[in-house]
Amino acid sequence: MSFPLLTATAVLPAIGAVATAAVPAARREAAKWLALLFSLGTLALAAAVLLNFQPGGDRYQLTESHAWIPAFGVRYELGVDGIGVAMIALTAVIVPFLIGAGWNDADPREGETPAGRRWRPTQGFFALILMVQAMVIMSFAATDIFLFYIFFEAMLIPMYFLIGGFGDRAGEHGEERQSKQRTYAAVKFLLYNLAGGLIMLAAVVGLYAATAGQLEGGGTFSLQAITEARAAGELTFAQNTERLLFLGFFLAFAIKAPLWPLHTWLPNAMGESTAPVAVLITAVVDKVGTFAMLRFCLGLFPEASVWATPVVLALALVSIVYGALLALGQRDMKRLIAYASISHFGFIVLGIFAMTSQGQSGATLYMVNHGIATAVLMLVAGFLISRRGSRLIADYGGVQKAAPVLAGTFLVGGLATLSLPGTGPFVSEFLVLVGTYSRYPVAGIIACAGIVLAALYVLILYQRTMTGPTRSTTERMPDLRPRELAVVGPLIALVLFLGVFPKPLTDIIDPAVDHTLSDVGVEDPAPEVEARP
Amino acid sequence: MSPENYLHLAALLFTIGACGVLVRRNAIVVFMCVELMLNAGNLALVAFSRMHGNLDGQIMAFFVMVVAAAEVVVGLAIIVMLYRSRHSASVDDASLMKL
Amino acid sequence: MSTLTALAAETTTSGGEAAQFWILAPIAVAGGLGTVLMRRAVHSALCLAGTMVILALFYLANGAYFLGVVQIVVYTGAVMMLFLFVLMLVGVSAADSLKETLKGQRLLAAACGLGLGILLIAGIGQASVGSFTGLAEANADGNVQGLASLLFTRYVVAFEVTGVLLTIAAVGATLLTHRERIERNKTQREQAEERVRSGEQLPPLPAPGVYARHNAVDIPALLPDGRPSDLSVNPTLRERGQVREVHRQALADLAAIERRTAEYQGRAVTVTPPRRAGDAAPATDEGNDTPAAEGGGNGDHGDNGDNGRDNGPDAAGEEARR
Amino acid sequence: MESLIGLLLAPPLLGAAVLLLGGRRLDRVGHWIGTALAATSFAVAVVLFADLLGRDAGDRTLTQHLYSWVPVGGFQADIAFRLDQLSMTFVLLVTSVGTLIHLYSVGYMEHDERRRRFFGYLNLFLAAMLLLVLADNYLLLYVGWEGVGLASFLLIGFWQHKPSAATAAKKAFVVNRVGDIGLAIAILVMFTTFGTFAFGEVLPAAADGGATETTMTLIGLMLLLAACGKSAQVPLQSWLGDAMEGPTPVSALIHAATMVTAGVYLIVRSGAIFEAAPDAQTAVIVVGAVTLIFGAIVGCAKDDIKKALAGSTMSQIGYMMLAAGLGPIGFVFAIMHLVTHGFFKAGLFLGAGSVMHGMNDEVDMRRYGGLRRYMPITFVTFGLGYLAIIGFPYLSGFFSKDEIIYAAFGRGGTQGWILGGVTLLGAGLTAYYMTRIMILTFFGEKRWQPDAAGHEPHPHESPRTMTIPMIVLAVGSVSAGFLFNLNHAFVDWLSPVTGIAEGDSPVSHLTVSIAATTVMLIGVAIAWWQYGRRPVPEHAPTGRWVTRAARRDLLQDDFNHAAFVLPGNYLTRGLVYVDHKLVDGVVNGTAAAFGGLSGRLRRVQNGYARSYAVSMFGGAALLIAVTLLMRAV
Repeated sequence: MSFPLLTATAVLPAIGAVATAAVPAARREAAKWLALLFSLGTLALAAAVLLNFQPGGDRYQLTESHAWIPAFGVRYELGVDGIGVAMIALTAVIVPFLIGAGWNDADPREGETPAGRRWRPTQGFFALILMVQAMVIMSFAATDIFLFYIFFEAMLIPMYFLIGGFGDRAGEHGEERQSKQRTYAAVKFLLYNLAGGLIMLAAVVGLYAATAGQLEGGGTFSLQAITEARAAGELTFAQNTERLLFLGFFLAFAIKAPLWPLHTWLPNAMGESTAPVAVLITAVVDKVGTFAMLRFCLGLFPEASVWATPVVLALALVSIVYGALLALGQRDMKRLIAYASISHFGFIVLGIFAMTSQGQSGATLYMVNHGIATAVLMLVAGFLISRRGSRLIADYGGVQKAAPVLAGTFLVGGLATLSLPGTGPFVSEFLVLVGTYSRYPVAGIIACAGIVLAALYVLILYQRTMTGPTRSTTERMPDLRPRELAVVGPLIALVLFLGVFPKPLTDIIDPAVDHTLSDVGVEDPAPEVEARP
Repeated sequence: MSPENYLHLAALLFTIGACGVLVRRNAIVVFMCVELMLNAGNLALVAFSRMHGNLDGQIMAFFVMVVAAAEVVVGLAIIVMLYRSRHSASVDDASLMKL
Repeated sequence: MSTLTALAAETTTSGGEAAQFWILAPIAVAGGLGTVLMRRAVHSALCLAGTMVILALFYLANGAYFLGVVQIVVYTGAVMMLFLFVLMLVGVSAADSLKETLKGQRLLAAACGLGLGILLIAGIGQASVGSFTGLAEANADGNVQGLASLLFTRYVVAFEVTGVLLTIAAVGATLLTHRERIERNKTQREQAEERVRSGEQLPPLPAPGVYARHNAVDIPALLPDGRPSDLSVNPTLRERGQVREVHRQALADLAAIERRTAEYQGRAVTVTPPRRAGDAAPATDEGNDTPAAEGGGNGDHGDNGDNGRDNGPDAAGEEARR
Repeated sequence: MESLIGLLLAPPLLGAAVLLLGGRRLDRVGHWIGTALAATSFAVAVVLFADLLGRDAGDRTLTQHLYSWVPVGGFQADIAFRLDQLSMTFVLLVTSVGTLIHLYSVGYMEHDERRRRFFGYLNLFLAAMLLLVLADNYLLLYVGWEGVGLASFLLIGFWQHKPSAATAAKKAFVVNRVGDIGLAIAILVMFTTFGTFAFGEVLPAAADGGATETTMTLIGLMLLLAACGKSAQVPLQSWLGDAMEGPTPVSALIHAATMVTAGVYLIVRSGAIFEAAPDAQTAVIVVGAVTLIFGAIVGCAKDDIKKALAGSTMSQIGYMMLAAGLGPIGFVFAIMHLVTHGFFKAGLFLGAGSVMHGMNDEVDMRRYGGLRRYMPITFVTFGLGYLAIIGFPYLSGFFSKDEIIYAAFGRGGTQGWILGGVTLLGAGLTAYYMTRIMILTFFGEKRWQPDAAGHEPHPHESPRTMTIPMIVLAVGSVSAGFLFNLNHAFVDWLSPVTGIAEGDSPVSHLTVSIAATTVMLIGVAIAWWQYGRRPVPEHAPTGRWVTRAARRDLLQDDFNHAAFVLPGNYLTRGLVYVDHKLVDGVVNGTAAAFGGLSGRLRRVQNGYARSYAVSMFGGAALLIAVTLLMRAV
């Protein structure tokens, strides 16, 4: 029995959450440092996971398995493949920066006096973020479907409070209206995801029933057990059963991801919450959806996945183009970034369901890169918003003159978002395109439209906010503070590094993708002409 | 004389009691109507006992009585409490069950 | 009684039992209806008691001697008396208005009752209710012995549990009705200070009765201007609508005294016979019920109470000035 | 020697990093750091050039494999460089002109407080451009391709406080992106077809003819689309004119000498693919010919000196594209014209910058006039560039352009005559608009106007840092063509890479030269007739519809606006509405329906115990009814 590394990685932030929440109201700063410390500890553990993972080794590594609810075959089973490692690493990397970025976001506002000794918004904010992190890591590590489901759903609760409880300061519409919209966004987020989760629960139960009827040892929720049983022919699903179960899982993930037309909660949620929370949503929590498509939808229901591919690809393409077009039409910069994310999630889903190794590796890389790139853009946007107190693009202009570093980081974030070569997202986007084109040429070409539209919405955003003559409101805008620079700088370095040298990641991801593809039983299409070297 | 007569009578009394519960507003009267319903049930049990020729029905009726007695004790105590705090024994003095 | 028991003991039903049933059953039904329809709770309780006694007879007729006796002793004797005690404790609104306040409640209740009755009777009709087997065999060792042997063998657990239930009920009832004193009693000084601070009623409440001609507690005292003081009667009586009106003659006497005094002192007559709410009604016992029965009793008295309270501080103030 | 290739890239990359991240501390020396690093790169290029010259003609391809970049399954992208004669030519052009323009910028940007950043961007551009021409595979080329686009974006929008500059920068990037899609799709098709996108594998495979012609045509057309975007060819030409909002050194380096010619590089580099796709080749020729005339017409009508020169650039690149489309007959001459054009157009732009420098940044040529006496060096260098571009005999333009015209005739048949005619017409137009610029700027009377702030211009010669690059470039403009044609040096140098072919031209070299010179003289004469004889009106005459359209860039923006921007705006707005009302509306509607329903149902819960009792009894009755019914059934 070796050290349960994965459990430790997931539990440490949870402990951190409890510890942070327990800090007395007056010791706000201590709570922040404590949260940062725990998130850095998690980062260290995640690094240990990364180092202990052998790319060429078993499919699932660092596994842990204990009986949990024997009556229903529920086990506490953890294990990571290359994809899971990448996602855990992403989560562990992002969260410390979010804590740094949101350092003062949840402090009591000017004029607000603490309502009592128990009133501790700062502590709550950081505790909730750490809680979400713990649950997300658990979802990435769980190989028992029931275990996964629990954390998949449970993370809604802290997210709900993060969205509904903490917003930008002094918006353009006044505090009351903003709080109303925030509540609306939080409820919408919760309802959407709960609806998806309930459908998934039905599918989870259905899956158990299907396995219980066929396997000798009774029903099981273990991903590995089911995959192996299917491979050995001990377990077969009727065609309709498999399709229904697939739809149940897929719908939940498509809401979380989010895929058109189930996307409308994302702009609200990202628009109303503070920038770090918005990043948490799009960069970390939503990734559970696409990750789960790759791991569960494809792993459990290969035939149904192939059956659903045309529709899913169509939805992904619509998401790409539709999200980008809507991003163009936004007046609120956070909503713009949210719609851009919808477009990017379209790319990720496209890559997953293209069923090629390039597509799926690209999609996995895309999840990582999109997380980091959006974090840069969104966090800088958050810094900008905190200076002016407005999310409307039209309220800015000429920031570049007053705050060149802020503008520069914003531009880098934007360029990464539009997948400029040299930044991480380019590699992943191109891999997705290659993977898609080699099997579905038309889809690949339509997806290319996303490239141009991305350039349009990013550059229009940059032009309207950063360039032009300075205004009275932006004239004296302070440039990035050291804390903010310390948050954005490493993220930018990471984006550039992954753009120039993504090999360490692809080496980890590749074998996992190959396993997934062999689960589904497809191979990469061979080139038409054998090139002579 | 067939058991049906007793059963019909029990049914009739039960229905009357039920209507009373629904119609009356004085908590005590409502309570009395509940008692009437219980008694109707007891009558049916006793009749069944005779019908089947064993005493289980009577045992059941006995338990009903005991429980009814307990219920009366607690119920009346509650009514007294209610009256003390609200100065009324009307069951719909206020829509108390609504938040 | 012995004939009845003898009848019931037979395995076949006799014509006597049928006669008994057809005589008593309508009375039982009438009692049930009375319970529901009587306006006064006391009457309802009496009707119910009657029904219960008849049911006890039916128990006896059905060979349930023990239950029959228990029904009379415990149910009719103890439980119904408990009801009556509580009624005396609580029953201020002695009569229930039969006016329905909830929209459609009566209709729904009727529909429910009718539906339930029809269904029950249909159910009985559908069930294969045979004839009586008779309890001769079961009651061979005596009804009480038979019950006891069952109760202490097969149903012993349930019996013990009901015992526990009864104990809990008794303790619960004591607990519910017992008022826990959370804070210490107020001292007289504190009470006095509180009363002054609230400024509602500083002096003692006025005593009932008019000019010592009556000392009955149900007659309100008259204020200097001739109006009856509501503070002078017990509020419970007022709630019940059992307050006696001041007799017209007394008021006329008062007015006459005032007039004579005025004439004697040689000043203008200021006091006119005061108007009263109850002027039109005869001041008799029967008449006292009327306002309460109209359902507006509470409200009317409440208004009067307010007047009285309004007068209170004035009077107190005057007294203080003197 | 191979390891030196990476060293070409390193200095400008380092420079960009240091200058952009260095902060204010480097403000005082930043420009010199940038220039020195560019010069270092040039020095490395010269060393490598000498090394290549020392090798056999067939052994002049150096490759350097740095590391594996994106290895995913069959998809193997490497960071690898390839230095052959073609890339070497570009490297020399880019580093030499680049260094000169760095030097020029030291003077030109002297008063700009953000000069350090400007040099950072310039270095970034150099690095990206070198990456573009040194890449060993299409994907790495794509990195450079977008990299120069980024640098171009940053430099066009360098004066960000001007909304017009910011808009122009955005426009350039977006239009370029449209072209970039072409390159992306071309790579996708290549990978699907050949399983690779390295030059060394794709090009031989394309030459083998393994793939269908449709595939090759698709690749070719997509590469052409990319080239159109980068090289401002019709239909993606609209950004170049606006790009003149950038500082003039930028216009000289990026939008005249180097970046915009990347399209030509791409097509020449992919020669094997186009050889296998004749239809795509024809498309290249058509695009080149159309742009040649289009740019020239625009150049004739503009009063803004930089925009007139931008039109000229488009037109000249049209020449190169046309030549590149002709296949091996034209490849070498396309590149030769590219290099000579790089020299003289850069010189012309620097001259224009020098003029603007002296004239308070005035760009309207109608407010110049008679400047030759105030700026003698500028006048001479600009004049030499002018002579070179119009193809004055034995100056560089003469050689390269005549060869292209000759190759165009060599296409043979009707096509040959048409193309020959178009190229000749282009030569005439070039002479016309260049003469017009020359006369308006340096001859005639003073038409100076005070600027917006009321300052009278005091034209003066520019500082040494600016004149030296101009002189060097003028020398290059004059001598390059002659040197290249000495012993067919340039043809021999390049042909091992690009191949060479002789067309069956219906006309001789001499005829072409005479015809071209004649047409050129006619153009000059007409321009002198219009502008040299009488004073130039201060405000442009309304002119005929052609002139008016040409002033508006032949309505290209109006077309784009009507065809893409407006529908796009409506589409976007419509979709926002749809998203809010329809997609979200369905959800909100469902929510509202449930809310309404529960609002109704809530009334049932009125809080009266007796109402609840009714429902309980009703429920009980219902249960009994159901039980009875079940039994009855």
